[in-house]
Amino acid sequence: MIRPHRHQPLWWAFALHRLSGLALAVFLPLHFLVLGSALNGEAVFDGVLAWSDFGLVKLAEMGLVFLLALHLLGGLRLLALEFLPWRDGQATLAAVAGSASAVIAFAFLFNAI
Amino acid sequence: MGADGGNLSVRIWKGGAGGRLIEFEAPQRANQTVLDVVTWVQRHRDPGLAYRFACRVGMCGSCAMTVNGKPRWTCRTHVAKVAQDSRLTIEPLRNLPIVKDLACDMTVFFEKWRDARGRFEGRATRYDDIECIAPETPARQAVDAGIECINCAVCYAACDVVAWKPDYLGPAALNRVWTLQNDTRDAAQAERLAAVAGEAGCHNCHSQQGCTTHCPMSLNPTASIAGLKRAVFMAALRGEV
Amino acid sequence: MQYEAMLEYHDTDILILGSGGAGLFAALHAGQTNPGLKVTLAVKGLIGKSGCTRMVQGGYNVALLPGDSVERHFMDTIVGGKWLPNQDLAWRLCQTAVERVRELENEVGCFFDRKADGTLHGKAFAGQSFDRTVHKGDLTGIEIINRLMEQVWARPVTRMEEHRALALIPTADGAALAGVLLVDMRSGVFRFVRAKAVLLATGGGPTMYRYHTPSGDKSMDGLAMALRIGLPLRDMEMVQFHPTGLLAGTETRMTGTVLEEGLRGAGGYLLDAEHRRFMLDYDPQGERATRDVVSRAMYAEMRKGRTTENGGLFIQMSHLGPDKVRRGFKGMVERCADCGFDLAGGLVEVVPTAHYLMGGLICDTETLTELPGLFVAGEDAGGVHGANRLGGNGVANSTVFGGIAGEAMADFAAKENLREPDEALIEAEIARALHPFDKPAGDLNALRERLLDVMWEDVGVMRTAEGLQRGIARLADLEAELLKTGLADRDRVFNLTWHDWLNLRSLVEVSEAIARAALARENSRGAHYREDFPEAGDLESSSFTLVSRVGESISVEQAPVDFTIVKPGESLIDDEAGAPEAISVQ
Amino acid sequence: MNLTSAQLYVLQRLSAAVLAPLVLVHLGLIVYAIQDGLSAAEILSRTRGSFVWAGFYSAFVIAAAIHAAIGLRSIAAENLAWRGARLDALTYGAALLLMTLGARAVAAVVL
Ligand SMILES: Cc1cc2nc3c(=O)[nH]c(=O)nc-3n(C[C@H](O)[C@H](O)[C@H](O)COP(=O)(O)OP(=O)(O)OC[C@H]3O[C@@H](n4cnc5c(N)ncnc54)[C@H](O)[C@@H]3O)c2cc1C
Ligand code: HEM
Ligand code: SF4
Ligand code: F3S
Ligand code: FES
Repeated sequence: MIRPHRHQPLWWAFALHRLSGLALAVFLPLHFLVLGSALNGEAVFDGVLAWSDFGLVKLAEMGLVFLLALHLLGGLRLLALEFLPWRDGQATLAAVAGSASAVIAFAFLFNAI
Repeated sequence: MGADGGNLSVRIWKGGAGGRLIEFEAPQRANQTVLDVVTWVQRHRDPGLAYRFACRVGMCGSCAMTVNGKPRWTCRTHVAKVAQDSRLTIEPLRNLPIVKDLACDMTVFFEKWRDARGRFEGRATRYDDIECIAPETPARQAVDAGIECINCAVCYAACDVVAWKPDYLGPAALNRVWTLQNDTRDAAQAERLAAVAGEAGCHNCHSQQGCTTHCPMSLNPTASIAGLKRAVFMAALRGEV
Repeated sequence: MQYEAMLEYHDTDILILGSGGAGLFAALHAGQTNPGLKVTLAVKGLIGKSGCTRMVQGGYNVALLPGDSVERHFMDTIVGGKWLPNQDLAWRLCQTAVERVRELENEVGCFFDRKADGTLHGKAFAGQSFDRTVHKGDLTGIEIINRLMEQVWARPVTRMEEHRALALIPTADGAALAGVLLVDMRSGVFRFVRAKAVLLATGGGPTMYRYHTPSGDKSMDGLAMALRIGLPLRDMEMVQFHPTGLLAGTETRMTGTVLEEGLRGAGGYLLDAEHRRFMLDYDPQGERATRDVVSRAMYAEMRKGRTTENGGLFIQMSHLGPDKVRRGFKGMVERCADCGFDLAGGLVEVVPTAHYLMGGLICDTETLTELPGLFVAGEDAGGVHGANRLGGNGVANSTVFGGIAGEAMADFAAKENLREPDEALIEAEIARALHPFDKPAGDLNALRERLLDVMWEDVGVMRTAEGLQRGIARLADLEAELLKTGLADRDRVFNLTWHDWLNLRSLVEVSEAIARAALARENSRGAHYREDFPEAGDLESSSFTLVSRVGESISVEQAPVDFTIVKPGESLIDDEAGAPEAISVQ
Repeated sequence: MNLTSAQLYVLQRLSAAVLAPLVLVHLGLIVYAIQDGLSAAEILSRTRGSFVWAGFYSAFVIAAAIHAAIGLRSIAAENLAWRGARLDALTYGAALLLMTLGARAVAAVVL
C-alpha cells in the first residue's frame, strides 16, 4: 500500500497533515456538542466533562492535542513554504514540527495527571 | 570483461494496463545501467519487449521507468545503485497510460504542458536585438533554477495528486510555467497565470515533494509551484482569477 | 492490393519527417508563412525527444557578438571544411544564423547565457577564430528543442509520433514526389501520407560504427530512402569522429557517448594504458588539437596495442585539481559518476567515437532537392560543412535550413496539387519492410556487432584502399545474411526488434555508400584520412564525391567544387589569407 | 455562491492564518487549564460574559468551519474521487454544520 515512491519524509508529512486534519474535522463537531451541552446547565456540562477523568479518555485527549499541535505546526510550515521565499531542509522542518508536537502533547499529559 | 559473473533476477512488466511481471535472468556487469538490462532482455530473451529511449545520456527524458517502485531515468541509473540482492523490478511510469510493456503514452503530459500555457510569448521579433539581461538579476536566476527540465515525467509519476486527480496539471508543466512567469521578456503572464489558476491548477499541489525528491535533474518543482500559488493567491485577492 | 488491410491513407499539404532542430523549425515557419496549410509532423520517436539536436552541449555558432562578422564565420566554415563546402550554402548558413538566434531568443523563448554585463555570451570552440558559440550552460540542445517543442505543441500541427518513415514514394513517372510510406510503430499499421511538399529531416547519424554518439533512433533512414529512389548524396566519406567517447565495455549503451570537448580544452590529458601522455608526439597543440587530429592520434596509439582493459585510452583530469574539475564540469562529472566513473579524481576510459556525418543530400539554398516536392534540411543535407563540421555549426545548420525549408515548402505547396503515388512502389516497399517476418529467426544482434566492427576496422578513422575494399566485401556478406535473418516475435505492435532490423538495413546500405565514397577520394581532407594518400591534394582543383544508386549497385562520381565566393588562398577578411587568425575577445 | 478553486484555496489559507494564533492560544490554555482537571465552573467562569472570549471563539468557529470544510473537500475529491454537486454539498454542508454547532457552543459558554 505504501509504495516505494512515497518513501520520503515529506510524503509522510503530507499524510500526517491530512490525517490530523481529518481527525480534527471529525472531532470538532463533537467538541462543539460538548461545549453546547452547557446550554442545558452546568451540571450536564460537568457530567460530560467527567468523562475526561478516565485514563483512556485522557490518552485520547492527549492524542488530539498531539494532532492539533502537529496540524498547526505542519500547517505553519506549509504556509511558510508557500508564502515565504523557498528554503531547503523542509524535511528537517517537518521533523521539528513533529517533535515539538510530541513535546506539547506530553506536556498536556503531564499536566493532566 | 567487466562481468562480475553474477546474475540479476529481473522482473519486467509485460503487456498493457492489465499486464503482469515476467521474470528474467540477466548477466550482471560492472558497467551496466538499468536501460542496459532492459536492452539485454530485449536482445537476448524477449524480442517483443517494448521500451523507449533515445539519447542514452540523460538529456531526452525518454527512458524513465519505475525501478523497484521508484520513478527514474534508466539510462543514467547504474544497476548497482538500485538492485536489491541482485533483484530488479522494472515497470512503466505511473500515472500515464501504457502503450505496451515499459512504454507509456506521454500525450497527456504534453497536453497539460500546452494547456498550462507552457510556452514563451514574447514581444520582440527576429529582427530585434537580443535583450540585455544581467545573469545575477533575481528574475533570471529564478528562470535558471527551473529551466533544465528534460520532460521525463518522473515527477509526474511521483506525484500522488496526479494519480488522485487526473486533471491536475502536474509538477513539470507548472515548473515550466514558473520559469516563464519570471521571464522578463514574456508578455503573456496574466493569461498564463489564469491558465494555472483553474480547477486543474497549481493550488492542487499539497507539497508532497515527491517531484523534487525524484527529479533526476535536481530541479525543485515544489518551489516553483509555491511561487505560482503565491501569485494566484494575490491575483485572486485582486479578483483577477 | 495485397496489403490493403494494413494500409491507411492520409493527405496533408506539408509532411515533415523528423523533429530535431530542422523538423521543428520547418513546422513553425511553414505555419507562419501560410497558416492555411495543413502541416503534419511524423517522427520515429516522440516530438522533440528524439534526435541529436536535443543532445547539443557545446552550443550554436553565430556572428552576433561585437567584433565578429558573417564573413569571419563564413571563412572559418570554409577553411574548417577544407575548401569543400558548397559556398552558397555555407554563406546562407552564416548569414541566416544571426536572424535565427534572435528568433530563438526573442520569439521561441530560448534563454541563452549572458555575460556579466547582460549581453550574450559566446564561448570558444576549437578551430574557430572567434569565441562565437552561443549556449545555455552545457545543455544548449535541451533549451533549444524544449522551447521549439512547446511552440509546435501549441500550434495546429498534426502529430504522428512513433511513426517511422519507410520509403519516399514518387509519382509513377518519377517526375515528382507523391508522398511517404510510414509505419505507425505503436500499432504496426502502415500509412501512406500524400503531401504536396515533404521535408527530409531525419538527421543522418553515423550509428554504424562500433563507437558512436548519436541518439538511438537515428539510423540513416533518410539517406537510405533517398538513395533507393536514385537521389545523389555528396561528401559521404566525411564522417566526423569525436575524440573522447566514453568507453564502458560492450553491452552498455553508455559506450560511445560524448565526454565534452571542453575537457581537453581545459587541459585534460590523454594517456595510454601505461599512463603516458602521447598527444605531443603527434601535434604541438597536444590534446587541444582539432577533433580529427586528436582522433587519428588516438586511433594510431590504440593500434600500437597499449590499450586499456576495454581497448581504449584514458582521459585524466585530476592533475587540474579534482574540486576544480567537479566545479567546472559538473554535468559531465555527475554523468560519469552515475555510470560508475570518477572523472574528477580518477581515470576514465575513452575512445574516438563517430559523431556526425557531413555528407548528405544535394540541395539548393532554398533546401529543394532535385526531386520536385522533396526538401531536405539538417544533418540529412550535404554540402554545408564540406570535409569537416565546426563544433557549433551542426545545430546552426539544422535550425537555419529547417526554417528556410518551412517557408520554401509553404510557398511550394500553395502552388501545387497532391500527386498520385506509384502504387506498385508502395506495395513493394511494404513487402520490403515485412521481409523479416517470414524468414527464420536469427541472431540479429551478432549481425549488428559485425556491422559495427566492419565500419570501425575498415571504414573508420584511418582508411586504406585495401581496408575499404575488404569492408565493402564484408558489407555485402552482411547484407546477404541480414536478408536471410528473420524475427522471433511476429507481432508488428511496438516491435523494437523489427525496427532494429530495419535500422540495420538502412545502416548497411548507407555504410556501403560511405565506403565507396571513401575509396573514391584518394587524398586526405578533414575527417577523411587515407593512409595510402595522406596529402590533402590541390585545393584549387578540389572536388567532392557524389554517390548514387543505379539499380542494385552504387556508383561514385567526382564533381569540382565551385568557389562561388572565395577561392583557396583568398579571404573575405582583410589582411588575412585563408584562415582568419585566432583572436579571442573576452 | 459558486467559488472558484482558486478562491477556495485563498479562503483555506486565509482561514489557516487566522486559526494559527487562535489555536496556539487555545493549546496553551488547554495545557495550562488541564492542570487542575476540567470543571464546568472553571471553564464557564472564564468565558461567561467576556467579550474577548466571545470574539475569540467566534473567530475560531468561523475560520475553522471554512478551513475544515475546504480541507474535507480536497480529501473527498482526491481520496474518494468525489466531483461536482456532491463535492459542493459536502463542502457547504460541513461548513454549515460546523458553523451551527460552533455558534451553539459559543452561545453556551459565553451567554
Ligand atoms: C552528443 C552530440 C553533441 C552535439 N553537440 C553539438 C554542438 O554542441 N553544437 C552543434 O552545432 N552540433 C552538435 N551536435 C550535432 C547536432 O546535434 C546535429 O547536427 C543536429 O542536431 C542535427 O539536427 P537534425 O534536425 O538534422 O536532426 P536530429 O535532431 O537528429 O533529428 C532527427 C529526427 O528525425 C527522426 N527520424 C529519424 N529517422 C526517422 C524516420 N525513419 N522516420 C521518421 N523520423 C525519423 C528522429 O527521431 C529525430 O526526431 C551534436 C551531436 C551529438 C550527437
Ligand atoms: C481546528 C482546527 C483545524 C481543522 C479542523 C483543520 C482541518 C483541516 C483539514 C481537514 C485539512 C485538509 C487536509 C488535506 O488537504 O490534506 C486541512 C488542511 C490544512 N490545514 Fe488545517 N485544520 C485546522 C487547523 C489548522 C491550523 C491552525 C492551521 C495553521 C496554520 C492549518 C493549516 C492547514 C493547511 C495549510 C492546510 C492545507 C494543506 C494542503 O492543502 O496541502 N489548519 N486542515
Ligand atoms: S521537473 Fe524533473 S522530473 Fe519533472 S519532467 Fe522535468 S526533469 Fe523530469
Ligand atoms: S509531488 Fe505533487 S503534490 Fe506538489 S510538491 Fe510535487 S506536485
Ligand atoms: S535515454 Fe535520454 S534520458 Fe535516458
